[in-house]
Amino acid sequence: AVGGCAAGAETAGANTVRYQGWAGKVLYFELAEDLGFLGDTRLQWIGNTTSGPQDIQSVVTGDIDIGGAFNGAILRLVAAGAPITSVIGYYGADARTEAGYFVPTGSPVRGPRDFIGKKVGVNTLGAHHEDVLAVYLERAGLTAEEIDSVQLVVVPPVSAEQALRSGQLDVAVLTDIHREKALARGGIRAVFSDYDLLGSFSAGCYVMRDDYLRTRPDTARAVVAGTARAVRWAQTRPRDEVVARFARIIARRDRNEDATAIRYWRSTGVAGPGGVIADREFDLWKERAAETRPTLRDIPTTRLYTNELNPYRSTRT
Amino acid sequence: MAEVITRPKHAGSARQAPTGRVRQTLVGSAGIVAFLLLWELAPRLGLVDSIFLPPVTRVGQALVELAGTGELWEHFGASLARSLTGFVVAAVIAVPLGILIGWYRPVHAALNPLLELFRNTAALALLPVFVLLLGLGELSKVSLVVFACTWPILLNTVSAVRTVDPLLIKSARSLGFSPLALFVKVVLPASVPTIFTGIRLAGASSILVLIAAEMVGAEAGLGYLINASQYSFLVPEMYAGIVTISLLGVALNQVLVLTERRLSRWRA
Amino acid sequence: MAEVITRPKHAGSARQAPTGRVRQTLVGSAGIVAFLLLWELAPRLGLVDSIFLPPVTRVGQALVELAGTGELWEHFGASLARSLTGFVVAAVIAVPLGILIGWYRPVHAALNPLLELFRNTAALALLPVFVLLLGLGELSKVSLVVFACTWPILLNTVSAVRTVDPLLIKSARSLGFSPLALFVKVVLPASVPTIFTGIRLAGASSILVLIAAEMVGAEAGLGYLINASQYSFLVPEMYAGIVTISLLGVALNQVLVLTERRLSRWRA
Amino acid sequence: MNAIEFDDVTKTFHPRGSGEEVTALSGIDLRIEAEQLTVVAGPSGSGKSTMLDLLAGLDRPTSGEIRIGGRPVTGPGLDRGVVFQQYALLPWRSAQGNVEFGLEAKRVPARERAERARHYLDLVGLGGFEQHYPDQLSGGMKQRVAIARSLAYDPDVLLMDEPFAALDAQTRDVLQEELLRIWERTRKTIVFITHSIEEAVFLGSRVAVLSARPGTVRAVVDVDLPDRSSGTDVRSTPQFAHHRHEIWSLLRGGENAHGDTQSATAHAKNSGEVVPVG
Amino acid sequence: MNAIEFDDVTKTFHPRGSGEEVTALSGIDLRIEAEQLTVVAGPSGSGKSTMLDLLAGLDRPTSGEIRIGGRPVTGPGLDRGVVFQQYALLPWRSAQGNVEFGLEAKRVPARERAERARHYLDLVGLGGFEQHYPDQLSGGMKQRVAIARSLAYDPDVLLMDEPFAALDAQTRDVLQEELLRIWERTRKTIVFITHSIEEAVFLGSRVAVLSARPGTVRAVVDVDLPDRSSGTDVRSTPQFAHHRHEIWSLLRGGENAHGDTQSATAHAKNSGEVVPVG
Ligand SMILES: Nc1ncnc2c1ncn2[C@@H]1O[C@H](COP(=O)(O)OP(=O)(O)OP(=O)(O)O)[C@@H](O)[C@H]1O
Ligand SMILES: Nc1ncnc2c1ncn2[C@@H]1O[C@H](COP(=O)(O)OP(=O)(O)OP(=O)(O)O)[C@@H](O)[C@H]1O
Ligand SMILES: O=C([O-])O
Ligand SMILES: [Mg+2]
Ligand SMILES: [Mg+2]
Repeated sequence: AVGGCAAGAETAGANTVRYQGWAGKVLYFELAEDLGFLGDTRLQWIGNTTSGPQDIQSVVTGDIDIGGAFNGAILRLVAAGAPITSVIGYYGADARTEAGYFVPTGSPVRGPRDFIGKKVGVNTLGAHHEDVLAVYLERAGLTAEEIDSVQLVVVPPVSAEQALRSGQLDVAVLTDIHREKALARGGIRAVFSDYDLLGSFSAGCYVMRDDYLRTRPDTARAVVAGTARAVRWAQTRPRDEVVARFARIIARRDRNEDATAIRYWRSTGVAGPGGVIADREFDLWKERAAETRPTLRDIPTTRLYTNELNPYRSTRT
Repeated sequence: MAEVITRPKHAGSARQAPTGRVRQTLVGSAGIVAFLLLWELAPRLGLVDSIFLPPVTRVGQALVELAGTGELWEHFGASLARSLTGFVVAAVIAVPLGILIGWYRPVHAALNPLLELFRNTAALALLPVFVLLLGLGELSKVSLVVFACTWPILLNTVSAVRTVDPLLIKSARSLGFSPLALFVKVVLPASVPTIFTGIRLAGASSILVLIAAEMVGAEAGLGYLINASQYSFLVPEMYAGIVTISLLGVALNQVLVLTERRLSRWRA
Repeated sequence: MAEVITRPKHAGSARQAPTGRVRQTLVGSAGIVAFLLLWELAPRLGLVDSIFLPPVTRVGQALVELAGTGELWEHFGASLARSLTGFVVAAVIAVPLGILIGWYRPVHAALNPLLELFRNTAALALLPVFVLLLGLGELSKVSLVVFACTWPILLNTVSAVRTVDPLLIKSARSLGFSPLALFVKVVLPASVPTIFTGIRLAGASSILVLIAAEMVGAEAGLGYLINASQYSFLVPEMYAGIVTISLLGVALNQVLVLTERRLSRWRA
Repeated sequence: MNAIEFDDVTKTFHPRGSGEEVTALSGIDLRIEAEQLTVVAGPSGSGKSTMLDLLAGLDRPTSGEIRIGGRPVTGPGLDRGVVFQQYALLPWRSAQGNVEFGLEAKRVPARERAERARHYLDLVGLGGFEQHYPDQLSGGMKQRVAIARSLAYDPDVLLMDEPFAALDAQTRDVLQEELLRIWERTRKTIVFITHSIEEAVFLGSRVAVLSARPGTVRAVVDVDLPDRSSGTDVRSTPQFAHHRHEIWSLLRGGENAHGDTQSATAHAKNSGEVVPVG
Repeated sequence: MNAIEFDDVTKTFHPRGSGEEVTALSGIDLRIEAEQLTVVAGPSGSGKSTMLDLLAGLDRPTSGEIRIGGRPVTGPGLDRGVVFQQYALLPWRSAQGNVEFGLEAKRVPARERAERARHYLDLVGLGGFEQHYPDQLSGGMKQRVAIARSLAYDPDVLLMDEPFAALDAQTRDVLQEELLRIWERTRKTIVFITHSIEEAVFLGSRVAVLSARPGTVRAVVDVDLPDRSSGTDVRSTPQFAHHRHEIWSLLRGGENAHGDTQSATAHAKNSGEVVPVG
């Protein structure tokens, strides 16, 4: 990018890794730093983001060195020619952490065909909720036009429940705190969830720029390895200990954010130990993304990611 | 006695010869052509990354494709409908209200500071409020446009009414017109040019804030197209959306300028 | 011969008596007070959901708390710095460029259509482009402000220079001034009022687009405060941010109006 | 008939914020004959426009009474038409539209309005310019439209407040001749306000001269000139010079008219007031 | 000395877009004596302003030559100062600043500029108004500032293009008297353009009368009046009436001056052109 590379690469030291945070959330490299897994590699927070696609785009423009998004979004960016590689998985779905597609209890929406022409609220465009829905509808045999007729509406997660209950949305995707709070209030039901549809799977990865991996391999390795250990730590420690640790980190970092959401954390959702990536996690979305970008079909899945920096790669079976 | 001969002023603005107009069009396109050329060459010569700024021909191709599938018209239509609805509603509210406020001095004195406050409130800062209070649907988007368009129209209308030439009013009164007739025949038409300045400012605002509104919680519209394309890394499509918005802006402005000119043909 | 006695015009605008000014302030605040009362009572009486529109006292409390922790000043300072930087850079670019374009007819003819296109391009539509090309840092945010501020200043400057009273130029030429002196002593000062109209429009724009820019990838600023509060459902804090932006807008406008008045004290 | 009587008329203003009182007119007694063209001349600030506002019914005397044809003036009326110094044309209406404007107040039917407007525009020499807007007309032409409007309105009394003051010298001469021609043809009662001595002498059958503020009637002069509306150069005749000098002396200050060589500038300076001259 | 000579001067314009040619001045031969106040009078469009533009060096003759003190005019020069009809004051400068403006062109040092400006403002009766902006001054006062500016500039030749045309009758009279007084004191060579006969007679020692377009010199009249700058009513004297009539006849059209009763309006209509009169 014209100014992107100039936007701070020089100001950051060789062992500094820049990233964007999420309000009210603790990222795994933040956890790694807190746990002391990063050694002398330093993290530099440059601000918050509210969407994965925006985050990885900033990696490409050189504003940050590591950023994460849904694997489908990564595929699209790579297909557009972006020189990035996925280095570790960081979120996904499992029995305790799932994205539910909710409707009011009395809604006529019960199965895939009922989505035709409906308004569905998602957190961001071009991401997880959109593609999971597409897979759901595709598997039920809906045509491309029928799938296109579903209208996606971007809704801040805090407003999604309210929008659903007031009838502004037919369907709302709810996760984490918002899902649990809404369920507690009752009057809504899930039509399906990503976990129902696909089982346990990692859905998103952190990516880094290829030139960064080439020119600063040691820093890259240090941060990915530390992050992997942090994921593993969260995968294996009791839920309450993880939440307590997260809460302490949030309290200490003083970013004026709301710390309540973190209490609703249930699990990492990450399938591979320490975030090791599997082919299937990209293949699932490839066909969908290739509809608008046929060149994707020519890119071998193994070129999209590397487990090379992940100390748990050998643990993988 | 010597005669005093004055040419009517408009006689001076004689129509230009056709060759002159062709030449003018050529010169006028020079800037545009240079800009397009730069846009084409900068990515091709590697001055900027073509992932983020594709050559203009690539963007043109995306525009043609979007137009071909009908997608472009859908978004265009959605944006146009919202922008026009909001704009018209604002005009319908603000013009009579502005006349009222401008005509009655005490009302103006009481409301002016509040109006200044609203006028200086960046409409986009209220986007979350409109979404919270009015929901995600058309209502909140159109309301934001209404809000943004109301202030320039309202304040220009107020000032228009307040600055009607007192001599015209005196002269109409001397002819024995009733207050209502005075209002309809003098105050209103005298205010049209100033009101129109507000209307043109509002036209530009309507598009500006709509784009932002459509980036949040829309399912169609040019703002949505840009945002969705960006997040799906369909960069040429994103630029196609931006170009369309520019053209929409130019067109809307042109329509308002022409309307204004029609309404003030009496100006020399 | 009878004498012709004219009062200097300004003698008419005699200063108001102090009691008059107090009364005027009271009347002027009536609208504001009524608005605040409505804001307080509507949620308390259940006319609107107080979750989405908390009473104004609750918002005031949030504002005081935010100010107390210093958080508000941090965001306020960040926004002000960006808005002013962008605004000043735009003025520094646009005024000389506008003078150049306005002074040389062929340059104007060649560039005018391009300028019209840019002016009618909603700045916010370019937000993704600025982020793509200039990254997430200060550069892209300030650049967006620069873009938004440039056009009103540029186009007003061009038109100011083009409409300088030809008689003034003729008169200065008859006194034997050099072209440069003519420019500095006549064209420039004659253009100030029109340029300032553009500067005031730009001031409003600078805040409007900044809010949107800060909603994407910022770590501070009032836009960020509003957005982050919304995402965390801290509704009173969100309104506190909005109120702060309004006040910033009013203050900036006031500064520009006063500057303008200072610079054109010569106007009757 | 429509003779106009000012009966001990006084008008006092209380300008906002100053607290002081300004007496514009003080005890005006004046009879203006019907069907005459009477000129009211006086220095600036002597209350000429105030007199006209009262006569038009746009304002009320502080004391005293104004009667037209014996009936007191209480407000604007269809019997009077006013021509102001600054034309007061509606810029968004054509010449035709402006003349019709006055007729709309009288609820004249549309067809008749159009006919009458065309007729009176013709009368003031603007045939062919019906569709021109004020901005497309010269100052003299605009003033003709204003005159046509007042004539078409067909009032018994025509009030004109320095209608030619903003025009250049030659246009003014032309319009003065035309006004005389029109007056001779229509024999309206015309009250014409001016502060030009030339104009007063040339137009007036009678000239009422006001004193400086507060305005009082200093004298009423009868003017007797050879036929003014023909093409002869009446302004170069000895009679004209005589009347000119008579009014000049009255305006200079009555008794000390001759030998007072004090210039206007010097006077303003000596008076102590900061009142610019010019 | 600084006598001005027009030697067979012709000026032709080619208005943009029309393709036609307009001859504004045709073969002007005229000698204007040094230290005289010479008036150029003529109908509108007779090329008076064009003459002045050429004289000021703001434009060049199509053929012929203009000489001042024997040297041809090639551009604007410090030896000439111009006063325009519409004041041409810089609205953002005070009266003082406007007078200093001319001196800046001459690179007069700042202190001397301020002094000279005050002196000349005093001379034109504006002492005390130095710090007023043009918008705070009446039309007459503005024109005084413009005159002060030209005087302070101290040119040998003062060119004035209908400087009083936009003023009301009385202000004009006052300023005419002051101009005479100043001229008598300074004895500058003044070229004064007007289309008012009154003004031409009152001001001019010599009056050059131009014909209608294309402008040619129809005659040069010597005016002889009793002392004009005193407080007497010179405009009411027989000499004045005589010169008035003489120039009136010349402007009316030379040979057929008498008995031509065609009014201006009628003339414009008959000429077939759509040229509004007024
Ligand atoms: N509405 C008003 N409020 C206060 N004072 C006024 C008002 N109208 C007129 N005056 C004062 O009354 C006096 C007479 O004013 P008027 O306009 O009648 O004079 P005039 O003879 O028409 O002068 P001019 O020749 O300059 O038009 C002036 O001193 C003026 O300041
Ligand atoms: N720049 C120009 N381009 C074309 N024609 C011009 C130009 N300047 C003057 N003329 C024409 O030359 C003729 C003389 O114009 P000029 O202004 O000298 O007349 P004038 O005697 O000063 O008239 P007035 O009394 O109305 O000021 C007119 O016909 C006018 O239209
Ligand atoms: O933000 C997501 O990557 O879904
Ligand atoms: Mg008056
Ligand atoms: Mg001229």
